[in-house]
Parts: sequence; structure tokens; C-alpha cells
Amino acid sequence: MSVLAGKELRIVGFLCNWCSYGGADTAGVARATQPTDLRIVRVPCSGRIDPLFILRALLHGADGVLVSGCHPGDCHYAEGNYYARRRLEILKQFLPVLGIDPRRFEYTWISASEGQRWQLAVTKFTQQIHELGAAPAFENAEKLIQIADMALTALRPLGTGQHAALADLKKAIVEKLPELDCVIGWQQSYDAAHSAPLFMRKPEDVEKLVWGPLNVNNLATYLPQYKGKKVGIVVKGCDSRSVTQLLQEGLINRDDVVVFSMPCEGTLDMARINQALGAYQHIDKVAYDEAGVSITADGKEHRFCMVEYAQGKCYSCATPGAVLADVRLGTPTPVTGTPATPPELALLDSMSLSERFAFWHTQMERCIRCYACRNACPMCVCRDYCVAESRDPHWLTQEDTATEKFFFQTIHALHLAGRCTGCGECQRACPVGIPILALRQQIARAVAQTFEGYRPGMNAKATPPLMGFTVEENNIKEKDWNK
Amino acid sequence: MSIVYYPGCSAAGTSSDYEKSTQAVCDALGMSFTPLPDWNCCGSTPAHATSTELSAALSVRNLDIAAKMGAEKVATPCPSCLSNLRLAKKRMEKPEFRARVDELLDEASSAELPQTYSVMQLIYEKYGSEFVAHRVQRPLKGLKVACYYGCLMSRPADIMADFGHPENPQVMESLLRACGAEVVEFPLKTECCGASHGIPERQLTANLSGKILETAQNMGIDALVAACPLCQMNLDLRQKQAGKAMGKEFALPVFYYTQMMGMAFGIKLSALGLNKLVVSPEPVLKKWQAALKEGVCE
Amino acid sequence: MITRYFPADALTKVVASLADERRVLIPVTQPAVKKSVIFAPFSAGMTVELHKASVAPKEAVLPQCETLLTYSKQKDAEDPSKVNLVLDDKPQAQPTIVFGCRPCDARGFAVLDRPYLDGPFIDPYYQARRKQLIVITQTCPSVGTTCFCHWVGSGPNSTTGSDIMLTAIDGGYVLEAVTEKGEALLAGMKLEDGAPFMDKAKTARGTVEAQLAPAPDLTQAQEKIAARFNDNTFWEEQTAQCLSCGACTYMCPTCYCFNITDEGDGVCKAGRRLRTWDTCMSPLFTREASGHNARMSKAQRMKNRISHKFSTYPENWGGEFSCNGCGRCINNCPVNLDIRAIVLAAINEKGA
Amino acid sequence: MRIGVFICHCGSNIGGTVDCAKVAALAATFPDVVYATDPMYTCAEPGQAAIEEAIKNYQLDGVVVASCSPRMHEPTFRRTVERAGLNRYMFEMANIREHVSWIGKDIEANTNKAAELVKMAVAKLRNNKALHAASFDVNKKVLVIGGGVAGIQAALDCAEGGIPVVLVEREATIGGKMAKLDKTFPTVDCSACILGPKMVDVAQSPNITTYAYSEIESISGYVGNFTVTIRKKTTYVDWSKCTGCGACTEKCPSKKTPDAFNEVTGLTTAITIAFPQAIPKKAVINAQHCKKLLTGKCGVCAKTCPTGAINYEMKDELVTETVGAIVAATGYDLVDWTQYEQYGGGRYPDVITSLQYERLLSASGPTGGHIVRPSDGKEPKNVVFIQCVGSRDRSIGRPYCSGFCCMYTAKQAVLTKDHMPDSQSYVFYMDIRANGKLYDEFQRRAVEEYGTEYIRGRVSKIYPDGKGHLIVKGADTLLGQAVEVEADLVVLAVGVEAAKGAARLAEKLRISYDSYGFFMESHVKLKPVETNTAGVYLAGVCQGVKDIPASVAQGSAAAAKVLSLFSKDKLQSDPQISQVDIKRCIACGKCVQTCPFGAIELFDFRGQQKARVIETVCQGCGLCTATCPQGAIQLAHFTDNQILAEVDALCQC
Repeated sequence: MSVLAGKELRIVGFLCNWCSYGGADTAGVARATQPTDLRIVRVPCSGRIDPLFILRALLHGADGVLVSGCHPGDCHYAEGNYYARRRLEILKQFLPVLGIDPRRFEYTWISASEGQRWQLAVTKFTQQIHELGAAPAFENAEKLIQIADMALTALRPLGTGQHAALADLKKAIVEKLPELDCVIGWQQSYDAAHSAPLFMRKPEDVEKLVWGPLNVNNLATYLPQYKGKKVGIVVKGCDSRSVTQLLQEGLINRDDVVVFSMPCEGTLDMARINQALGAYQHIDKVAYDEAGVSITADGKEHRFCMVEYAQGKCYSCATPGAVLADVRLGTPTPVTGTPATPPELALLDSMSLSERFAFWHTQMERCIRCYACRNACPMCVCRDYCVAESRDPHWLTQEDTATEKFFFQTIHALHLAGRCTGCGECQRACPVGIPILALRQQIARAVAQTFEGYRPGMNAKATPPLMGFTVEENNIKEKDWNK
Repeated sequence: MSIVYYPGCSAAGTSSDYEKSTQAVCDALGMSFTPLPDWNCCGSTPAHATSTELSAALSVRNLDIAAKMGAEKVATPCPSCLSNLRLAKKRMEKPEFRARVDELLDEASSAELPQTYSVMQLIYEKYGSEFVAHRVQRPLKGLKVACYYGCLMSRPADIMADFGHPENPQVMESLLRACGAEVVEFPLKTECCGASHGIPERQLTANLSGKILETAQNMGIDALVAACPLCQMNLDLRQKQAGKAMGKEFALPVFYYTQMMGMAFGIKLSALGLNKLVVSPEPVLKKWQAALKEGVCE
Repeated sequence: MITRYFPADALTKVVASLADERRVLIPVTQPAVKKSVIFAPFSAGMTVELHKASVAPKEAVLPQCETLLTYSKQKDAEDPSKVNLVLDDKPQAQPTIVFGCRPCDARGFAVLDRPYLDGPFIDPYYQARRKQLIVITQTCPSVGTTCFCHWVGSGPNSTTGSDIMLTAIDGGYVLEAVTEKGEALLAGMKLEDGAPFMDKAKTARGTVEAQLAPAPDLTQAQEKIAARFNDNTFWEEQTAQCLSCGACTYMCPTCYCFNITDEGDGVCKAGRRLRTWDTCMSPLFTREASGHNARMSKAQRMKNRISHKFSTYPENWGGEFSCNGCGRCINNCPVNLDIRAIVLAAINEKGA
Repeated sequence: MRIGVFICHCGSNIGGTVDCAKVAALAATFPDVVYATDPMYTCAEPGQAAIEEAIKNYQLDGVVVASCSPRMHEPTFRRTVERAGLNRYMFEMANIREHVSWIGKDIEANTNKAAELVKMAVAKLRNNKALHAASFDVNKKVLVIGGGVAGIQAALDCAEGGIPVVLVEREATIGGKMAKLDKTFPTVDCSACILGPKMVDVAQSPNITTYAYSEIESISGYVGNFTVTIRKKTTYVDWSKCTGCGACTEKCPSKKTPDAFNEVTGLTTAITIAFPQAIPKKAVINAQHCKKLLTGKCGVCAKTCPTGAINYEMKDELVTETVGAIVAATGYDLVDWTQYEQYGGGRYPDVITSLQYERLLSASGPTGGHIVRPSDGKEPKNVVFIQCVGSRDRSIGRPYCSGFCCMYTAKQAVLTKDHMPDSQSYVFYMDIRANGKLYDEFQRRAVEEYGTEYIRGRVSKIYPDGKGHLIVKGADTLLGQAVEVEADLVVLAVGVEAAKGAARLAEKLRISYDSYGFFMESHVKLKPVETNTAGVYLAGVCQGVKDIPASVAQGSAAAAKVLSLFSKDKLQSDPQISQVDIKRCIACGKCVQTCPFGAIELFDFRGQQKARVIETVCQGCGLCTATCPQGAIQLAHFTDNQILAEVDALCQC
């Protein structure tokens, strides 16, 4: 049983019980004729509507979703619709990057007495969906492969940080070590071309500390596990934003963390480097110079200059020096200009909605649901109780369809809305190289446009935008059904 | 900050005394205005009575010349010109109105038209009462005066917002107090004197001006101080008609505030056009000079 | 056993001919900024290139998500309270060839055979697929930096788990059957005999063998790692950098743990019982219904993973390690955790 | 699970455009549905009996009724299933009337939509759990904020009902604005005579503890268990010793203190007792005008006080009270009328407010009831009253009518004639609002018997004519001409707004208020004395403009609400609230941060921090459930799984 073929489309309505559901009742009592497509799901408050309900509907066969709550200021629960207004606005700006037409989702405010306004809204919205026609099914999207052009101009000189004050850093760490449980840094892993996180507890551990473009891991992801213990951490600019965001959300205590920082000159994109190196058995030597690194593998030397092989995020990095630090070494590097659109997002911007749908379907088919993207993310603190693998609530099935995997990516992206600092670890950790960072970058762009240029992790005192509200919103305009 | 001066038609005619004293006071304060070349009448009451587009076109032509000269502000002594020039600029914000006005002009007016200010407001804002007091050489000791703005100076409230409370402006009071005069709070200072009804409805103006003069006289003041050519004419020139209408004998000199300020700045009385006043200012001048000689302090 | 030869340019044609009656899984490169090679069915128009796959061909016998059974509830028309359940639990399998995997992949099938087929309970779903599988393994042309197959009893030319060995020589490929199944397949292929090329093949195999650095002695691994069981500080230090994601286990040719869940349709009128890959590195692996979790910390989980591969599996299944030394868990680890380092540390370091 | 489905015809309201039988047949095919029928009127007696019958016969665990809006009959049907032994939350409704049958005539589409809504309801019901209301004990004690007539009435009624009352009044005496009135309309009986005895009752009632000259510092807790901190402002007089003899007020040298009680119509001493019938009749020192406190020199009152009650070092004191309910009766203040420059903006001494005129009329006022002009002390002949000053005026943001000004002006005009037989009163008005009992008759008497001249028109300007009179210029719209009155005294009927600080108090009470500061009632027509916050009630003008009889009535109404709340020993909390799954919670604190009611707290559970919901404070909005990333907190009856089931029922099959 489903909608009447040819006459109706699948439109889901989420209405708050106190105002809009009452408004729909008033319209009914007034016998106001309305199209029958829309089926109403009643919720206590528009604040109860998790944007993921809407994505769940849109990705599983809904052609359109309409949300309606009390007018801001009239909420029966005082603040429910203030939070809803921000979350739904960010969701609406998130849909295009997924390949879903934003006109398939609208949110509006209708009070219990506004029967005509409900009739107008449901009629206009149903018309709007019929003009768009049935929504394309994600499972049937055809194949499309596109690759982002990673080379961009950086906002500040990229280098290998060889003349950074590594010795001073080591001395500073040894000094602080006795009062700390451990200090987290980087060390060389199984060969000179790979680094790994280092947990320094004794002075001799500190000797292994390295600093350079191979320090790709964001060490802030380990901090929540050490809550309650005193711990030190060496940070690049992007890592410091993650530390600040953890502080903003109270997931770590400021006086338990000692932050060591040196100005970062960019990190290498190991995926592209391994691509260029191809199969090799042994790394003979890794030599650094001002502009890049030359790696000798199986006797053959390969030259990688930073300008061409840095990670995407390093080009548009505006905080090479740490945003927050207790021990700050080296001279801060000047940053000029405003960040250009990150490469992965620029690729998606260049595509049409249907192309993006196809692009993501092809990418998601390769996903093996290993959740490295989630576990590498410093902001993902739900750790063992992620909704991706739970039965109560049962958001995701264990089926390996592209839709389920794509739905997890939207869950992760929306859970990070206004919190993701763009450190790029999710994409770097993905073993099959799916460019999932673009989804988070689109939300970061929407958050910046909607909340006066807000960027997460820049100010430890700031409240993440979706965790608060203002009564008057400058950049969120109410839907005008008369236009 | 170039300010263009727009004298207005009456400056050359009926209120030449207001014009002379305004120029004198501005020179004394070192306030330089560049005169607006090839200016035309702002349309005054008849124009906006017939068609708002015509009235706006007349005013906009002046503002356009000023804009093309690169002027940021236009100064004018006359409240009627002030209100027309400001109203025109406000109405030009609507695109369809602007289009109709531009049709009447030789060429389309510039997008950004300068804002108009009364000379009194510019003096007060630029110099403030302390500086004016500092310039005073012969304070208006012994003179008890009341200020009369007329009904246009501070209205309509949304366009004249920067001039003070529409019912109770205080700019002229503070300037005259700075000049040493004893200023009485005159409750009818923004009531209408009858304006241009003096011609078609003589009796109406007589009543309205009569009431103003009667209340002013009851307050025992030496002189009424006005800032508008038309109000000054109704109160001074038509004082006898008003007296007849009220059945009272009025002998209340009506000065322009610039004349009073000129006197305080020590400018030669002849340069202030006092001779043009119908109700003789002599008793006020004698009382003032007497007070100055004896160094009488209140 | 019989041998065959075909020139290099005939590679795609040979695979195409195999693909007529069977599904042929070949390593297919997925273009991306970070390329990955995944075994995918051959279809017309593809050109075959033999690269080492990022993900093991385990999919051929143990798919990431397979339907164990489907159920639907039919209601009795007259009495809605009467419901009968229709079940269908027939295993689905199709004849498949894995073409061009590496010895460290093929050995994975052998490792999986033991628990699924040789144990007390034979898994019918696995068995159905395993029976119809033929493995054509390419002897390892180049050894990677993270390869350590020769540490664990395998090698670049190991034939364990393979039916036919394919060796690239200049100008062509030599096929050598190692099992009856392989021989039967080769016999049916109209290719020239491979005997004249065998010595060339042997030299090619030898050259790769020589590249290998000497392997450490892991014979004591089983006991030494078992002895490490209570040394918690050791495991905590070794696992400090692990993020407990699932990349290593899902890429591994020899991880065979799975999870079973029932997934219904919108209103649970019908549904499916799914078997999906599980990862022992995730806390959910040992979380019981009560919420108690035997292995709460990632150190315990890592201990279990290393011990299983190098101690308990050999103990249960006659001494063979259940790690093929393919190095995929090292390549794909987001924090570059090296299993070799842990094993060596467990064996050599003194300590409890 | 065994579900019964009832598709209601609602006569022809639904049956007319929905094939109910077909929907029932389709419903029978949904999973777990074991019984489906289509009764004619489900909400009627037979309909409900049929449901109870079916529950017994088919051992149903859940019921779905497809009929009208749940906002209408959900409570009815919940009681029905409860009577049959089912938990009332094992019940769902599908709205196939207002949202289906009444919005279109297309029978095929309506029937299909009705079936789908039933399928959604069944899908949700299959995830419902039985919910049980928690009960908690009630602290049967009430706090009344504001000692005006409404507050006094509420306090007395509650005390009468045996409930201990804590009455907090900001001024030094209770009585509020009514105590300042001389006479009251329409009976012209003396305000002090009818209010005084009630004030004395308050003082003498054993159940009422009065905190005068005190304000609410903070309020926490929930219905049945509020904790209130009260700030006893320092009076510099120890009220336990002060007998109210007034000796200090005679001797105090600082005679130029503005008399706040008399609306500054006169001056008084720094230490005062507001008015003779003040309750409590205790002295208070005005710190801004007391020489001793300002300069350290004086101390006359300390010397003269027979009981040594004066204490210059006395500080504010914070007192805590625990109560079960709160009645807000904070009354009103006059609009700041000095923004009307055309009425002199406060510069003309002879232009006074109606409240100041009330003090001039009052025998206990500064002039002993003798009406004089503040400027020269002479008796005025022409008294002009101007109505709607600061009411019905959109330009200053006060578009509403203040309700009682027309009536008190008529009364003041009558009293003016009484006091000064040869005086002449004029009233400039727009419309006379006299809609109470005996009101219009009283106003007619002011016109016909007392010769008050009513001029229908607005006043454009008041100005001194220089000879001691005030010229009141206005229009007379009935005669169609301008009019001027030479007035000796002008009384402005100033509009009313919420008492100063009402907004801040509303935030402490967690109730909402409108842009004028009036508190927001739960429903303007049906629940005028309740608010959206359980346990907080309203009385008097703080809820909106009203006259004394209405304020007294609301005082009693609020008291009735409190008494009914306290009639039960235990209070039931609404079970449709959030619950935390301790296992899943990682104490990230997001729910605590977003909960509008502060109903979630972090607590220590075996060494780990976990979130916990305070059942009685949670209102069931579900914001926390939408905020918690790992779904650790779920709003009962609207859990993620229930809503997902509805969405999946629509989108997936």
C-alpha cells in the first residue's frame, strides 16, 4: 500500500502537537480543501524533530518533507522552536551537497489558529513537489567517478618545518613530564616514511619525538579517554582547534591538559605519496629540505614538494599557529587572504544535483563500514554507543546497501554540525579513500554563512551554534508561502 | 566636509534681514558655505499643494547640482525650504517616484542626494553652546526672551528626527542662553502662526498669531525670537491685525535668532538688518545697552 | 600437475573466456585520490590488470553482508489473529573464480576452511560457496614493505589455498595446477602447454624469494604470546595509539568473525536474517545483553586479536598461524600500528 | 502483540468520504492486528463499551482508534482502555477526520490515506511501552508574591482553607495600589474601609507569614517542591521591637523626603510609616534622605525611639522558604507619561496623575483631603480630566485599553464636585468604557447629577497662559470644532503596564510574559489564572488589566486552584517524559545544556558521571532526545524507534 500512483507523491509532514497540528485541525474543521498527499507525523515539539528523521525519509522513498512548528516566541516549551529553526536551516543547506534538491524540504511556523495558513502551506508545498516530480532513488543512481584536483594556492608558505625548535620542545616536555600522566606526540613508525602517535611517559620516550610534514594524526582524539588524568599534547594548528572544541563542549578540563605547540608548515597527503611511490619493499632514506621531502625507496629517489603534495586542508589552513597553547615555541607564520573553497567541496560544487547523487552512490558502494572515519574523529566521543550499531534506537540496519552507508555519513556529518574543525582525519583514515570530508566542509560553510562567520574550535568560551539560539536570527528568513 | 548654502527665495526679498544677519553670524563663527550656483525656488507651499512630483523635481534639481559639486550637506536658514528639500530626498528613495521625477528634469538625478540641515542645527552641532558663549562679546544681559520655532522646523518627526523632540526642541534656547539672554520656556513654541493663510484667510492667521503673541506678552518677555521668514512676518508685520483680532494692544518686537546672536557677537547693528523690523526693536536695544553699561548682573 | 602458458596480451581474453560460465573476481582499481583495489566481478569491456588488492578476496566465501534466511508473515484472510510464517533459508552460491589474488590471499581460504568446515559444525552457507570456488593465484611479483608472509609459514610462492598458480614471465603467464579442481579447469582451457616455460617461471619465482629479508623465528610465538596474557601494562603500551576502528579486521584475509541480526521491512511483515562481518576491535564485539563487557578496554581487545592469530588459533588448528603476513592491517591502519612490532615485542622483551 | 483497530464513521463526518469498512479490512492485514472493525460512533457510550468488550474478548495489548483529532478525544479513549485494564499509553489515534475526510471529497484517495495513517499508528503502537505516572509528595504551603488586593484575597482564601501562606510584598506595607485610593467605584465607599479589615485579617491570620519590604531573590524546584529565597531589604529598623508608635516620624529633621506612598504629592520625613492603616505598622528609613546614613551626623530617631528599634548597621537578609505552589499577584505600575511633551512632559506642577489626585482627595493624604493646586496651594475651580494618556496609543507601544480609567475618572469628577461644590470638571475622552455592574449608571450620574462636562476629543496641547491657568487645547469631535478650556488643575488618567521588574520575576518563575510585562496565562479564555508552568498561578492585573472586583475574583480563583492542587497528598507526574539509558550515557552534557526547564542533571553513578531526568520538572518536549548523539535519552511515548517506525511505515513499504 502506498500513495495513489499517478495522483499522489510520498510527502511526509512533521507537525508539533501544540501549534501546527492544531492548525491542521483548524483547517480541517473549516473544511479547507487540501491535497491528500501529505501524511502527518505528530511530535510534541518542533525541537523534538531530529534532522535525521527528515534525511531518513528523503533517502528511503519520500518525495518531499514538510516540517511545521509554533512561531518563534510562541513555543509551548519556550525554546523548542528556537533550536529547531537553526538545525532545520543547516539541514536545508546540507541537502544540495548530497544531491538532494533542497526544495524537497521546507520548514515553516504555523499557529493553532492559522487554518488558512496551513491550507496555503500544504497546497503550495504539494504543488512544489509535484513540479519536481518523484524523487530519484539513491539505490538506482548510475555510476559516476570524479577526482578532486588537489593542487591549490596555500594561504601561507608550505614547508617541512625542519628548523622548528624541536630540541626546545623536547626540553619543555621533559620539564613538564613529571607532573603529567603522559605527553602525546608523534614518532617514526615502521619506516622513515610513516609516523605514528607517541605516548611519552619517560624522558627516553621524548627522544623519539619527531616534527615534520609526516605528523598527520590529530592527537586530540585521544584526550577524552584521559579525562580526569593530567596529560600533555603536542598540537599542529588544526589539532589545537580540536582541543579548543573539546574544551567548548566540556569533554576535557582545561587544567588537565598542557598544550605544546609549534607553527605547522603543512602535512603531506600520504595517500598521494604512496600512489606515487607505488609498490616498494624498503624505504632507504627520507631527506627533508625547505620546500619538500625526497624519499628513496628500493634505491629509487622520489621528490615530493609540499606545494603539490600537501593535504587538501593545509592549503586553506588559516591557523598554522595553535589557537590555544600553554607552551608556544617558534615564530608564528603570517596568513594572508581568505581560505578558498576546499578542493573536495569545489569538486562537488561543480556538479549538478543528479551527478552528485551518482557520485556518492558510486563512492558509497566501496565503503566497507569499518568506521575508521568515526573512530579517527576527535569530536566523536560516543565511542562504544554510536547509533550506527545500535538496536535501540535503531537508526541503521546492518545491510551493506549504499543507502545505509550514505545515511551513516549524513548522521556523522549532522552530528558534527557546528562542531567539526575540518581536521580531515575522517577522510585520511578511510582505507578505501572516499572523499567524505566534503560533506562536513559543506556544513561548515553553511554554519559560517548562517552564524556570522562562526568557525568551530576558535574560541574555548564560545557555545557551538546549534547548542544555542538567539530570539532574532539575522540570516534565517521564514518561508513566505505567498511568493 | 563641503557644505553648500541654499538661501531660498525670501532671502532676497522679504527676509533680507534674516539673510544678512545669518551671513554675518556665520562669518563671525568662521563657518564657510559655498553658495549653490544656479539654484531655483524649492517650490514652497504652492508646489506641494499641486503635485508632489513637481515639488520634488524643483528641490531635487537643487540637490542634484549640489551632489554634482560633491557637496555632502546643504544648509538653509528657511524651515520651509528645509522641509521641502528633506521630504524630496526621502521620497526619491522609492524607485517608481524617482522615475517620475527624473522625467521632469533635464537629466536623471544622481543616485546619492546630499542631506539638508537648518543653519541653526549646523551651528549648534558644529560649535555647540560653549563655543558660541566663548564668541560672545556683548552678552544679551537684561533681556528676557522666548523662542518660537514655528510648526515646520521639527516636523514631521520621522524626517526631522535629528532636530530634537518635535513638541519640545531646545536648540534655539541653548544658543540664546549661550549668548547671555534669559530664555523663558515658551509652551507655544511649535504652534502654527497661520503661515501662508495670511493671504487667503487673513482672520485665521490673525487668531493663531494673536494667541501666540498674547501668551508671549502675558509671560512678560522683552522680545520673541523666531527662525522662519513667514512666522516672523505674521508675528511682526501683521502684529496690529492680530491685536485687532484678539482685542489687545501688542507691542512685542520679533527678532530673528541670528539678529540676537549678531548683537551678542558685537556685530554692527546696521549689518543685522534691524531697521527692517516693523515693531520697533528700540526699547529692547535701549534696555540691553543700559544693562550692559551698568554691568547689571541678574 | 599439468601446466599451461598464454602470452601477456591474452590475459583479458583468458579471463573473459573463464567468465562465460562462472563469475570471475579480479582485482579492479577504484580511481580516487586515494586509489584502492577491490575484487569485483569481471564484465565485458574491462581490461585485467593484476595489482595487489587493498581488500582481501574473503568476499568470495564470506560476503560482508549475506542473507541467511528470509521470513514473511502471511495472515489468514478470515481470522487476522492466525499468522503463518514462511521461511526460506536456502544458501545461495554461484560458481566463482578468484583470478589474480596473491598467495597471502589464497592462504586465507585455507585458514577460513578450518573453523567453517573442519570443526564440529559445518557452515552450509560457507561450504556451498567454497565448493564452487576455484582460486587462481599469481605468485608474488613484488614484495611490499609491510609484507611478512614468510614469517608465518607462507611465502611469495606458497600454494596453500590455491588451485592454480599463475606466474608472470616476460612476455606471458605460466599456469600450473596444484589441485585436481585446478587441473580439471586447466585441462578444459584451450591453451598451449606450459612445460617449456616452467624453468623461466621457477627463476622468476626464485628472484622474488631472494628479495625477502630474513624472517625472525616465530616458532616460540604460540607459547610466548600465551604467557603474555596477564601482562596488561604491555598490552596497554602497545595499544595506546589504536583507535579501535575495524579497518584492520575487515581488510584481513583471515578474520572470519561475524554478527547476526534480523532486519525487518517498514512494518516487519517480512524481513531477513543477515550475517555481517564483525570486528573484535570494536567494544560491541563482547558487550552482553546486560551491558557487561568482557573486554572493556582496547588493550584487552588487541591482546585478544594478536593472541587469536598467533596463539589460540594455532593451538586449536594444528600449529598454523591464522595470519598470512599480507600486511594489509599495517597499510590501512589510520595510526600505522605495526602488528609485527607487537608480536616481536611480545616474544623478545623480558617481562612477566 | 495483539492489536485491535477501530475505524470510526463519526456519523457521516468520516463515513461520508472514507470507506471505513475497507480501511478496517486493510487494517486487519497489518502485522499484530488481530481485530479490526468500523463502529459508527466510537467516542459515544456504546462505542467505548465495544472497545472494552473487544479488549476482553481478544486479549488485546494495544488499541488503535482512527477517528478525530487526538487533541480532542485522546484523553477520552485513554480512560476507556484504562478501564478495560490496559495501560493508557498502549493506545494510538489516527486523525482521519480533520486531516482526511474533511479536506476533500476524493473517496479513493481519502480511503487510501486513512489506511496509511492507521498503518502508521499500528507501527508506532508496536513500539509503545506501558508508562506509569510517578507520584511525589506535596509541600502544602503556598507563596503569594504581591500584597495588593488580589494577593491579599488569595492569601486569605488559602489560609481559610488551612494552607500556610508566605506573603511577600515589595513595599513597606501590604495594600498595594488599592490602599492609595480614596474611594472606589461604583459604590463610592471608602477604599481603606473595605481593604483595611482584610489587611488586618492578613496580619492576624495564624496561617499567613508576611514578609513586607522584601523581594523574591530566586526560585528553584518544581510543582509541589519549590524552594524560594526571599531578600528582606534593610529597613534600618528592627521590626520585632518597633511598635509603630510613630514618635520617630515626628522628630525626624529631614522633612524634604519625597513621599512615595502619596505619589510624591507631598513631602515627608526620612523615617516614615506609609499611612495610618499600614500593615505591618512599622517604620522604615529612606536611606537616600536620612542624614545619619548619608553624613553620619543626626541619629534623632534612635534617641527618640522608646524601644530602641533603630539600627543603622542593619543589612539585607536572605531567607529561604519551601512551598508547593506560587501565586503571582504583582499588580501594575503607571506608564511613564512624561514622554508626552505636549502635556508638559512633567514640567507643569498642576498637571498631575490620577493616582496623585487620589492622594489629594484622600483624608489620609498630604492635604488631608483638601484639593489644592500643587503650584500655589489654591483651590482649583476648573478641573480637567484627560483620558487615555498612555493607553490605546500605538505610537508609544501601549495599544491596549487600561480598562478602569473611565470609571475612576467619573468617580473623581463626582468627588471633585463633593469637595468643591462650585468647581467645574471637564473630561476629554474617546469612548467611555463602563461595562461592569452598576458602572454605566454611575457614570451617567457623574454627568447628570454632578454636571461633569464630557468633551469627546483628544487633547493636542496643554500650556500655561502666563496668568496662572493651564490652557487645554483639544478637539470636540461631536461639535466638529477645536475647543480650549482654561484649567486650574489637569488630572491625567495614565495608562497601566506590568509592575516594574515583572519581566525579571517571570524569568525566575519560568513563565512567559508579553511585551508589556503582563504574565502569560495558560489560556486567555479557559485558563486565565494558570500558567504553562505547573504550580504557578496568577491573580490580578499582573495577568492583564482588570478592575478590583475581577482582581479579587482572580485572587479567590488562584486560591481555589492551589487548594485543589493540595487536596491530594501525592501529585501524579506526567509519565510522558524523558528517560536516560545509563549504559549509553557518556555524560557529554549536551542534554543538560539544551533542556529549557533545567530538568536534567549530571550525577555520580559508581564513579562515573551520568545524566538523570528530574521527573517532575521534565515537560516532555523531547529537545534532549533530538540533541543526544547516541540516543541515550529517549522521550517516552515519542522515542526515536517509535517515530522511525512511523517514518518507515510511510517510506519503506
